[in-house]
Amino acid sequence: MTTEVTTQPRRAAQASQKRKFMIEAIAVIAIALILIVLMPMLLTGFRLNLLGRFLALAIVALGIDLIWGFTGLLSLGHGIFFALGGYAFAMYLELNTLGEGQLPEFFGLYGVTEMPLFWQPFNSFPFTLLAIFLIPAIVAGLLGYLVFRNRIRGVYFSILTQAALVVFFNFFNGQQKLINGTNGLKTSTSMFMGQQVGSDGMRMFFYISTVIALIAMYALCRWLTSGRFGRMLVAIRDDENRVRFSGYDPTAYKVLVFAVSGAIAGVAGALYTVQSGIISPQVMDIAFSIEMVIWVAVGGRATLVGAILGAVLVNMARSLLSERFPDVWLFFQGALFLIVVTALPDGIIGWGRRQFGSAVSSTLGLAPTNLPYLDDSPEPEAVVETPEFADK
Amino acid sequence: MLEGLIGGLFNGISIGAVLLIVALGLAIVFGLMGVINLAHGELMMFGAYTTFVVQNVAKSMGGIAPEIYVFAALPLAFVVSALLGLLLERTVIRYLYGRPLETLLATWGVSLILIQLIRSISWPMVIGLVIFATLFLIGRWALTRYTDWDRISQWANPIFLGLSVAIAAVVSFLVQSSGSSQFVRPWFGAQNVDVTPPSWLRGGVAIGSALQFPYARLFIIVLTILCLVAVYWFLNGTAWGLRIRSVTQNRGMSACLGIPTERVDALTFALGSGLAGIAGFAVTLLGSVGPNLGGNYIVDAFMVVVVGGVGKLVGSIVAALVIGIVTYLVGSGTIALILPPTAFFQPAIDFFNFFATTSMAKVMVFALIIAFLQVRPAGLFPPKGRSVEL
Amino acid sequence: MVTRFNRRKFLVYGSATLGTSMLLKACGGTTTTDTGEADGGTETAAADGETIKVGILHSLSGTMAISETTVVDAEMLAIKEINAAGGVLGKQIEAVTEDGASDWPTFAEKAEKLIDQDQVAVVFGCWTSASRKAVLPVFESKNHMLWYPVQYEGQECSQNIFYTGAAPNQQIEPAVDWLLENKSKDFFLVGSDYVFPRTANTIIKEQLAAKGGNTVGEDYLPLGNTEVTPIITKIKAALPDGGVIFNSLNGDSNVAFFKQLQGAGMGPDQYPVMSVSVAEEEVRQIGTEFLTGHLASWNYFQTVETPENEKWVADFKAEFGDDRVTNDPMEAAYIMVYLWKQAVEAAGTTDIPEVRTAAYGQEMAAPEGPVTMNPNHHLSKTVRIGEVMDDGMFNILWETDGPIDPEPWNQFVPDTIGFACDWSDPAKGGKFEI
Amino acid sequence: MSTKVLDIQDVTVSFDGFKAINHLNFSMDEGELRVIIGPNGAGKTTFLDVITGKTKPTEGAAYFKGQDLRKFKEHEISRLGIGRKFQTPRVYLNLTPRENLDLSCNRDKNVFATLFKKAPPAEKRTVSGLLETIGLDHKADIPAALLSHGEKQWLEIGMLVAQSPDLLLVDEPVAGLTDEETEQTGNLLMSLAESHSIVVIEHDMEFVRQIARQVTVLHQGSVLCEGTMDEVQNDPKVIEVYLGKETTLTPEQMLLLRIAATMAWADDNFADVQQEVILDRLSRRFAHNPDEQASLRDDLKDLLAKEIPLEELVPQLTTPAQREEALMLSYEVISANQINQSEAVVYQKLLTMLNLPPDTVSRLEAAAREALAASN
Repeated sequence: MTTEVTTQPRRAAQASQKRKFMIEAIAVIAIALILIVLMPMLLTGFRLNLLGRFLALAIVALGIDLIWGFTGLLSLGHGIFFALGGYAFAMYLELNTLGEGQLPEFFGLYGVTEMPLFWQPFNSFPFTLLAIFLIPAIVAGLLGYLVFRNRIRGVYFSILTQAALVVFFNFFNGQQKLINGTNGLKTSTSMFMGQQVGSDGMRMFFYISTVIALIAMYALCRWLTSGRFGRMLVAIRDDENRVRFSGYDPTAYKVLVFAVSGAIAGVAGALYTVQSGIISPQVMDIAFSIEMVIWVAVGGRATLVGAILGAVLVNMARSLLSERFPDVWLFFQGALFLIVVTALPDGIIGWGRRQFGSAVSSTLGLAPTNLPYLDDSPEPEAVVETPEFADK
Repeated sequence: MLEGLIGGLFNGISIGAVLLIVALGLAIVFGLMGVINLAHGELMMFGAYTTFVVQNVAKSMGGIAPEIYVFAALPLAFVVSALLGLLLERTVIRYLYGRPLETLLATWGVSLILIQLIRSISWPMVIGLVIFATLFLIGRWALTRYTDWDRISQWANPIFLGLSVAIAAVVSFLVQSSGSSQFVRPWFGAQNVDVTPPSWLRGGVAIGSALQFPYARLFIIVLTILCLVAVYWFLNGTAWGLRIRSVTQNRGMSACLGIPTERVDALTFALGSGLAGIAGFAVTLLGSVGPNLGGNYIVDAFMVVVVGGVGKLVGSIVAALVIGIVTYLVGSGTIALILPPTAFFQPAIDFFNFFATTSMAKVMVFALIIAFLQVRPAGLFPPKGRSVEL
Repeated sequence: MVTRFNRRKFLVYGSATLGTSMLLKACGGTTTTDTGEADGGTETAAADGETIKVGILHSLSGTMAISETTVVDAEMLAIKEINAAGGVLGKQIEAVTEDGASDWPTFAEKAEKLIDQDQVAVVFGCWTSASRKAVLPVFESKNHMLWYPVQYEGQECSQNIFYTGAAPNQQIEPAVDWLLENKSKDFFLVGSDYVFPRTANTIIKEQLAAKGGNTVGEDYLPLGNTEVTPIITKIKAALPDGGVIFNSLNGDSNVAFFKQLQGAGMGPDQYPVMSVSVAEEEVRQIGTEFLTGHLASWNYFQTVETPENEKWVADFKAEFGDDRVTNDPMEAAYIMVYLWKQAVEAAGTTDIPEVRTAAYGQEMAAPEGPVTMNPNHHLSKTVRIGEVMDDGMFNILWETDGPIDPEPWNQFVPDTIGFACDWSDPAKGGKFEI
Repeated sequence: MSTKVLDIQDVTVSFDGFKAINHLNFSMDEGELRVIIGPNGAGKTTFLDVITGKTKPTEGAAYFKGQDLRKFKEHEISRLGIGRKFQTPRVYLNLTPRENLDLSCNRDKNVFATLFKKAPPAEKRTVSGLLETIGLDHKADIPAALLSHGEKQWLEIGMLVAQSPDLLLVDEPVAGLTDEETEQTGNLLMSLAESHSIVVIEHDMEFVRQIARQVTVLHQGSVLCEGTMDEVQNDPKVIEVYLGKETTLTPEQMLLLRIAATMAWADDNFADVQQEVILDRLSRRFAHNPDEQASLRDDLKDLLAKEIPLEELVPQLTTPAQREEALMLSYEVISANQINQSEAVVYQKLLTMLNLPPDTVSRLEAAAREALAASN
């Protein structure tokens, strides 16, 4: 870490900030245009659909980045929120396809003759739209409140979210009669706005929706992480006690940011579901939720672009690698975890910044960036502390 | 009624004993070193596969060997897993001390590699690995000795790594395509393998008319107790145990006092891993042995550690037994049976019957754990003192 | 053509420096694949038209890999044999294998890839019902064809799938009848917590109710769970004096279940277990010590005495090693390749609609005995009940006189009584009232 | 009588039976600057924990301006007007000093206010002013992780002031600072004391002397005595506590022991005979009767440290006598068994670092050889 002291006056810094914002906005719009206009021309339907799914996964990566990269809470349970969003949308589609008074087909298999109560509201599209955000947010908020209230954090939080994931998996998997258990809900033959979800037109629609949602979520996260609130998140990550003794209640902040992160995952789940054609308890597999974390780590935590980049790249690699060498994928993925943790803690973005950062920013006329992802505990005293509740 | 009670207690304890023996190594590694070892399950798997290999050797020897192979398998499972753990600690974990979240991710990566390793390990692959290791290590050694290593390490390291991998991969590929099918076949493959306990562990001792305690369960309970005693003795009665405890308390001070902390770390991790090996051996008596063996146990084991509180063995013991008994009572529907079948209790009975399947019992147990943590956020036996309170 | 060269180079470098080049390839791949060229990575793909590509879609990794890899072996053996005998329509068959990774959305993704990108003529694949249900919409929306080799719960009859495993009336129902007659009237149902056991048990309960048996209890274990103590307690409480345990557990749980059943002192004389997911391969993994005397119901056992079976078992062992065994899903997978080949040859083309029509009525002398493809896309098959012997093989206790016709819509479940399926008649289709 | 700003009434805090604070009574007036001293484990930090709500008293109560602090959570106590600086500097490393101060300065600490409201210009001015006060205006926009230890300490004090509390609790503000920085910190605290009530916990007696008007001495969880610095220093109870009989080892002994042990470890082989020499010489040197010698030997034996770099140890030897002693002991240790290559190298290093005249060295070496011969 080089100490690059910038002594420039504040005004220049502000100008640089403004300019940075402009450049960023232009870049986002340019990328959106490339994704929406150029990609469909370049890619086959199959590949475009894949890209759409990856972008949906990139949205969940944004959520993970918010809670982990910025706030320092490693959630291994985002599969829950992803699934909740997916199920909410799939339930609506299932009902939307049916005629008046009909029941979804699978109910017949288990001898259910009356629609369970909780299915009823999903007849309404506005409700579903809200539910995609709100149900994951509420579940996350509640879980977060119960956990954070007791100052359970660090690895304890991770383990508990993982356990919650297992529980939700068991619940969804076991409740055949309510939500079709292991089989999950299919969406590709369902109707949406008068068209089949799996049809080419609808796919294009969902692809574009995903791009737009991604940009919207990016903007949301950008807004959250800049300004005082964002600094607060970083402060909580750096030193929660200090935050508390400065008069803030970190629990409220953490609950809010966890809920937002859950809602983002819910949106991702809904968009992923319609593009992959099925939502099943499998998305609450332990491995899947840990993978989400590694996307963020590969891209570079605490950088929103990194989260998106990581999600898309890792999934692309997975898709292609497992097509060609199915055996190798696990080795590759395992190695990825190791490399990111040991050799590339700042991910691709951090590495890129270190290599080319100054060159890029000087071309763009920006102040040099010097923001390595500093370790949670760079102080030698803090390194020996016991991990859990311990905090000297 | 009494029989039911004893039976229930025994079954709960036997579930708890399995949880405990699985969680024991985890509790040591987590409690003493602050390392979240998600590869613990895979270390168990290696213990189980060691048992499988020992069993096959015993079977081929014939005679009395298949009846007593467990006594060879047990220490070997310990040793194999401990060595693997040692390797893991030396190559990965030691760079990550004090960063539990990083250890969590890294060990998850390790677990993926281990799972795929056990699936696809074969002679060509072993040859490849050995070639890689030799080339890389010898090359590095030669370079460091005869060149100005510091100057060239920047570019030489990756090149050397790439070169060794490439040569190893090519050789391994050539062997793969030229060898006889028997030779190139994976050793274990993706299938589950069959580990059969010796006949004396297969039956059960009958008590009364309706009760039978399976020998395998009794054996595991005894094994768990022995492990506990051994661990307790090791930590509290030996010089190395003292060192481990002192490093846990204060690493910096211990180092100043001449305790080789690195060796202590390696030893502790190896001990935890070895216990995973023993747990792996134990579960072969009950369940299947396959590449995915570890994943079935790891989350439950972590729950035990969390509920028990970090760094206290007694916490883990109590937590494992309580979780075991609750799981059993809920899962087998005993609670619903105990309640008197009157109208007053009917809602409660319906409620418990809803949870009286193995899947739903897990849901219930987790809800209880969350509720418990509201009261005791630091577990049953939280470490006390100024330094640990927020 | 530039892209071809790059692809090659990538393969070479790929093995050396996996990390980065894979990522590069990923980027390269996505932008160039729409040339529609062969993507199988094999030599023969070069000259288009000389081979017929077929897709093999099973889990090569994940929990289901254990079972599904054996089926892949059987399919590859059939393809190899067909190729050695001159191929189909004078062309060699080229298999494109994809890994479903035990993950249902991945199955759907890979199915789409096989159809759109590799342009395969047919897909052989899937094991779990969930994976089949996941790919079903893909095959239906693209009007493509899947051959599915595993016994399943029925209640489905898609125009785009051919089912070569047993429907419930070709496995579960005869087994229940046989048990009622020969063992006991009291049944405890144990299954893994997913769709096949749940549906199978629904059928069994209806059947028992109709035929005078009792369902004394049922319980489900999460996939992969090995703690079966609570279930064993429940069985003991529900069947204090013995009775039949009808077992549709899958994979790992079976091992734990049988090991601990024996530990609890519940032997086959008092508590015979009838399994519908335990075949020769599983017997090996569980250990014969725990299984001897227990029962299984299948259409095929390795011990079936037909000349076709003797030849097949010998060929299989020659190919994959002496210690390998054959079982029902493998046999179903093996014959489905042949049945498809027959249909293609009868149709004279690989075009899906023609092949589909030509498949109806195709007969074959299979290892399990004669089989016939019905217009309801299921096979007529012989049903057998076997008892596990010390050597891990099955002693066939009973078998039907001839092949039983399949009933995809179950005739015990109230919702589907009186329904059938016939795709040869457009008026009838997938579900019509008789 | 005016309300006390802080009033601790008969507070006890016990961890598993161990009483970190034992029936402590303490009070201070508005505007007072109070220094609390006491040996390690006296309960100083726990005392602050009780005030800030980090630890709840097992018995007794703490009042801030008449409000019972037991009823509040940490962040609420902070909002009441109590600010705390930790022992090690606790600042947000990934934020810049400006952002650090901005967060502390924020008046409305509610989640949604933080999210939606912009910082008012008045707060921005306060932050700029503070940056100047703590001398970090030229480093205001780099991550705080890049600041020096002293700068971090100052930043944390700045954050404390930004909160504009009525009572400041400052835990060891000058630990690890240079003399100059220490003095500046003292001045800073003095100037703050004009408008705030302050409690300072400190070890550094020089520093205490600089700032203290009123001193409280804690020992084993209760107040030992209170008074001005001079009163306290001459109080026999305090002397006893500070020079207490419990610890038999002095820093000087420790230093010698460590140097000797490092020499013995030089060849990675700590021979028994080397240990014998160290224990023998040191116990005889520092204890006078056989009983004391034996007990000292036991104490020493547990402390044979492995290789602490000589670079850290040697500069701590202040007097020539100590240096000579260290040299002689080291020579004895390495000559106790065969001197080998690596031991010789380390010994040469020690020699250069000690920088003793050559004739002294040879004299000491001779003496050492004699001593060894005598003991054999």
